[in-house]
Amino acid sequence: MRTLKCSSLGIALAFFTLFAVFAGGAWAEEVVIGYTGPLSGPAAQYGRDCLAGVELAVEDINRAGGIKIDGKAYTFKVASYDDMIDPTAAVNNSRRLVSREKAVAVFNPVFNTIAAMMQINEQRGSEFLMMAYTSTPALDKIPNQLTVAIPPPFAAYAIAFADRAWEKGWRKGAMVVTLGAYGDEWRKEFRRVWEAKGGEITADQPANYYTETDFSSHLAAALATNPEFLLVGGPSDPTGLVIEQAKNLGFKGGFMMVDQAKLNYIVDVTFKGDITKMNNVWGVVRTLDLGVHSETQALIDRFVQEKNIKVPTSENFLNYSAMRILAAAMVKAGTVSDPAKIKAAFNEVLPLPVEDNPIMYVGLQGSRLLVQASIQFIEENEYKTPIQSFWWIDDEKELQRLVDMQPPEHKVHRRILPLEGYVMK
Amino acid sequence: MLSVKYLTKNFDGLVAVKELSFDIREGEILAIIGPNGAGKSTVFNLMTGTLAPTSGKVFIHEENITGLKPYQIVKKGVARTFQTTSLFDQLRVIDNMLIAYKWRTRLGFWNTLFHTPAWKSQHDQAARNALETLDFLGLADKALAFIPTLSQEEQKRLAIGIALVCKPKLLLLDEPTGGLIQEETERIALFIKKVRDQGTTVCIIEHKMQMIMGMADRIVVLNYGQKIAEGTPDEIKTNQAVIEAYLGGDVHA
Amino acid sequence: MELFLQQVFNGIMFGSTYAIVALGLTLVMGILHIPNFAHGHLYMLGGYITYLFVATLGLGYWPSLLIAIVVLGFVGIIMEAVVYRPLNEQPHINAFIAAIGALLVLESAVEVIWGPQGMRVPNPYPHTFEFLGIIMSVQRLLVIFGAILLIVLLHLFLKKTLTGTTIEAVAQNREGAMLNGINVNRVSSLTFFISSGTAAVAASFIAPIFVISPAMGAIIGMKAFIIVLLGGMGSIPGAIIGGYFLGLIESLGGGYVSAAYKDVIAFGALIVIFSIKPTGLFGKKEG
Amino acid sequence: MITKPLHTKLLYGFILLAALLLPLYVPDPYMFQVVIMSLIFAIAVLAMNLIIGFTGQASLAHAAFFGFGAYGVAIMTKAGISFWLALPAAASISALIGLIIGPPALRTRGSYFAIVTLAFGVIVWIVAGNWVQVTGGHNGIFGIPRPTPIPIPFIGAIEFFDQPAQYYLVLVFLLLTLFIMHRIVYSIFGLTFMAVRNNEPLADAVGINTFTTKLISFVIANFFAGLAGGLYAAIIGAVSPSVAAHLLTFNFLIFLILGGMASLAGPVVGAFAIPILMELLQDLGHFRMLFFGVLLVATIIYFPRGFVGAVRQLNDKIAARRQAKS
Repeated sequence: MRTLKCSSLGIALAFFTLFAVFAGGAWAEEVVIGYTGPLSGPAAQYGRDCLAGVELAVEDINRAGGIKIDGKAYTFKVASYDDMIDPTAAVNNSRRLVSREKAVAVFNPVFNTIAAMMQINEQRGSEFLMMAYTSTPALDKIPNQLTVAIPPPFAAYAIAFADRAWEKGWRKGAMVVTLGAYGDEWRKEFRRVWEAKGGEITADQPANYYTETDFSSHLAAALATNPEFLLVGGPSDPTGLVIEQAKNLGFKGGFMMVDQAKLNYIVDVTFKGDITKMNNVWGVVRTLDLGVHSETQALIDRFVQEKNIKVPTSENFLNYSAMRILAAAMVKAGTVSDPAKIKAAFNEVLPLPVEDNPIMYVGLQGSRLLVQASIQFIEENEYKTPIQSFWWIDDEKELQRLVDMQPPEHKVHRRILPLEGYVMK
Repeated sequence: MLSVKYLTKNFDGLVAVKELSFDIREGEILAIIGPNGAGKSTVFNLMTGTLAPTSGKVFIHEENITGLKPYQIVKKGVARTFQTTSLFDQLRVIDNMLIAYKWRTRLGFWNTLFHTPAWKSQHDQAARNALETLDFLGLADKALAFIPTLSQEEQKRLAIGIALVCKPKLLLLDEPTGGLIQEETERIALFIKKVRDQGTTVCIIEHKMQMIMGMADRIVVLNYGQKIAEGTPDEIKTNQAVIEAYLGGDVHA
Repeated sequence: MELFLQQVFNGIMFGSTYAIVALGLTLVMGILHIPNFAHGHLYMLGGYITYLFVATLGLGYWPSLLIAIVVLGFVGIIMEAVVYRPLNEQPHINAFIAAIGALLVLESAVEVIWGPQGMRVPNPYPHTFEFLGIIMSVQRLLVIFGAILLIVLLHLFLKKTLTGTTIEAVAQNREGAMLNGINVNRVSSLTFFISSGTAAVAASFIAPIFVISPAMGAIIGMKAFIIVLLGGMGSIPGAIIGGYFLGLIESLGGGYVSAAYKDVIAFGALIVIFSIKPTGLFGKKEG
Repeated sequence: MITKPLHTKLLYGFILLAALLLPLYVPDPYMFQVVIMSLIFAIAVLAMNLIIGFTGQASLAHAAFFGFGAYGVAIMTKAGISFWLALPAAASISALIGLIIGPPALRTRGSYFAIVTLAFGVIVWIVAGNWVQVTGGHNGIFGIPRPTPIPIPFIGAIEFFDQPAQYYLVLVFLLLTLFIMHRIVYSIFGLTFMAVRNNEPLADAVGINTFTTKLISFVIANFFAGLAGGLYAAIIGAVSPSVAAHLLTFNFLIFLILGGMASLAGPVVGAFAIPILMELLQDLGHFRMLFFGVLLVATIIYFPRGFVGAVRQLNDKIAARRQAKS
């Protein structure tokens, strides 16, 4: 009886499949997008934010009917696994995503794990596109044909901060930045840029923002050198605490935050909307000013409603963008399975129409996607107009071309702050 | 062969052993007796390097061994047992013997790793020796047994065997029959005599007077860490100081 | 000079937290011989319980603190009964593994319930003032004096009450206490209640000044472990002195030598101390 | 000394055969990857077993020594030194550091030794993250070359780019480690380790220099921890401070205890079973570590001697039942 049931079910299934194959484009095929990152442990919030961006993009694309290649429709599915920033786990997850689930691209948001994944993503027979969400410039120095780095290199932010600080007449700064790969490089880079200008770093007191609960001794040591500004930052919540503790210790100068910390998150969550507590703080542009307000606001609302994220950040947005670009590149390349061809198509599809993607990605150079690094200031208790810095160009004509691509209603200041090693000749 | 000279040990101001001197002569059975807390075990611990004396010295054949570590003193031919039966109770009987034989061999890491000719011969020699000693102990058929399966008497015997396997010149026994019934005690006593007859000098700490009187050639009596008498069993039996020390105490424990 | 005083002040405040957390742990390790490596995670949970009652349910700070003590106390009792009691006869290393299991449960449970992001408990006493050039806040002073009060209360409890002396009796001689009709299991539960409760106090004191996160327990748990061994297992003065010592070393070492290597200084000092005195500063020989 | 019964020998022979033929039937690169990593971990856990399981000294600096091996190979091979030279050199460096840190650390006993080694491990981890010139800081060292190809006359060379070659490389080292561990454990030399674990005063009294014995065990264990770390660096291709973190030590410890201490099969079983379990648990999403924690506590309560202990217990039970029947 049982075998009869099974075999009849099998026959039915076979017929069904046959029918589906014959029917061709009428049935959408699912393309798997892989994600591995910290979904538990200290960096889980960061990992989940990045994942949410990819997921929402996939949901949006699927809602619009997926993508069509040669008349055949494809929808997307995200398969995600936790790696807790362990390279072994990240490599295992990538193998699983690629060999079991046939993922063609895998997202990962931490340099340490990306570095291990880049050892296997070009292996013949199991290639995949490494979608690397890391602003660490070290990534650009690893030769790899199948990597796409999503955010701007953080050196671009360092230069932009240093530039404005110098203009303001500040000369002495101190640093209380998070420990770790990312924070270490930020400190090193900012010191390099600042000292090149002739400025002085009076104190460097890194602290582990993930495990430390009190920063007063770091701050006391830093403030004792009478700096005009403090470079701080790591995850947003402790960064807010650092700023509060520094102000409590009587510091009246300015703050700059590394790109991991988010202005609007700290204002809205840490300080419950009290912007006065964040006065004189500079940081990466708030989410709303990433693109044209109307489009951006719509996307923010969707993150809030559909992904249950209280205060969407650039982690959500940039990963969202990257996924949209990836889908568009697949269409252009005419394949959902050849990572090399898909990567080659990136430059042809950029920039995307603004209604698909509010962030102005304009191209791909080497492994790095090109997008301006925008910083913003909270002064006189309000968000000021952001400054976009273009870090991969060094002439006005190119700037004009790029500005013309942007929707005119996007209100920003623009600067050319070329970054060594990134300027195309 | 072994002499103790003016040995003193203080524990946090408490005097456990005071100015103690005595000799152990080749081929004899010397007993050290005394009431509870007289410092008998402490004397053993001082002689074998487990404790460092506050002052005084220990000699073997004129060689000063004070301050040496226990494992070094073993190599001078002095083996000991502990008051509570002390064995490698997670291992088998034969393993216990082999471990005790280890220092006589050169079975180190490299020899073991490469199974050199030296390893082979010494390994065989160790096994042979262990089995011979087990035979002597009457435990040959238990060679592969695990310790917890042995009877208490067998464990006591094995504890002496571990000390014997390297054929020491001097054997120090700390209450080898503690906790045993009369019959078992007698068997152990006979066994100890057999050990002495094979040419090993024995020094024994014991509570059981009857057994000691029948076995020892000479007796040293301690009280409050000091020697109060020394002599043959007959001399000790009649010694006034000894009788006083044991007065109220249980002579036949 | 002002900087030095400021760092000393900070060090004393850190030290107060360390001392309270280590105090709870030294009771468990000294009396029950349980290497409760999850102690820091109990502290973390204490922070979240405070958060639950202060921020989510809107209760006052002090009532929430009391509730946190009781809740954590019972969590401790459950942990002892479920995790450690079945392991009484096993080697220490097994209990250590069980502790790792327990801390994984606590950390991921908190992560599942409250999420992985850091959170803040509203500060009941945010006022700051300057004294001798040192900037202080009322809450920070509360941590320092609260810790002293707690230590005194605990001392009185252990020395002057019948229950307290029972605990000490078990600490000195477990078998003997059992023969004297002391219910050792009850004492174990009680010890865990006190130990977890004090961890909750430390967390409640600290929560309004800092960010609470699921990961906050790991490092302080390890430090408490080290303080306890440094001060001698079961030694209350050892835990207190060790706690303040570590707090000051970190604060001064971090401020004057290198912030990145601050833990190296503390842990290095530990290794040096142990290699000179293998049983810790106030340690008896381990049985 | 203990000769294994025939069916056990057959079982081991079968496992060896299955291992040698694995590339023929392993379903996909994912499973293959998990197996390769487990082989490496098995080496590290066997080493840990020597110092903790057999010698009874709870060294919690194990990952630090794994890290010395990993960083050693990473730095040397990036400087152009052949992997075949770098690997033994890195393992030896690891052993040498053990020889230096051993004497002060081994002055302490029991829990104190555990905490001193833990502190040493934490220091190594912090230094690995901050000594940028040597270790590359928290970014670590990446783009580590694969093991240098072995030239074979007339045929070409064995290269280590694909999984089968990496697998056999690691398998050979695991078998070598098992062989050496077997020689040590089933010898009078190895018995002295167990003597120290079992009864230190008695070991001392029967002529064993317990301090030296512990030190030798520590150094050998650290050599193999370094070896495993070196292999890890070459296979994964990127090292960062996480290879030296105490969390990795705890992982090894979990593998060891749940596999079964003081046996040679236990560490290997643990190094396979736990990572595979963790892979299966991926489907639980956010509840993964919660579940794992509960499982860990339950296992340690109900199977305190790990997998090997449980099998032994089962065997004894079956034997007892048979005896009762006959």
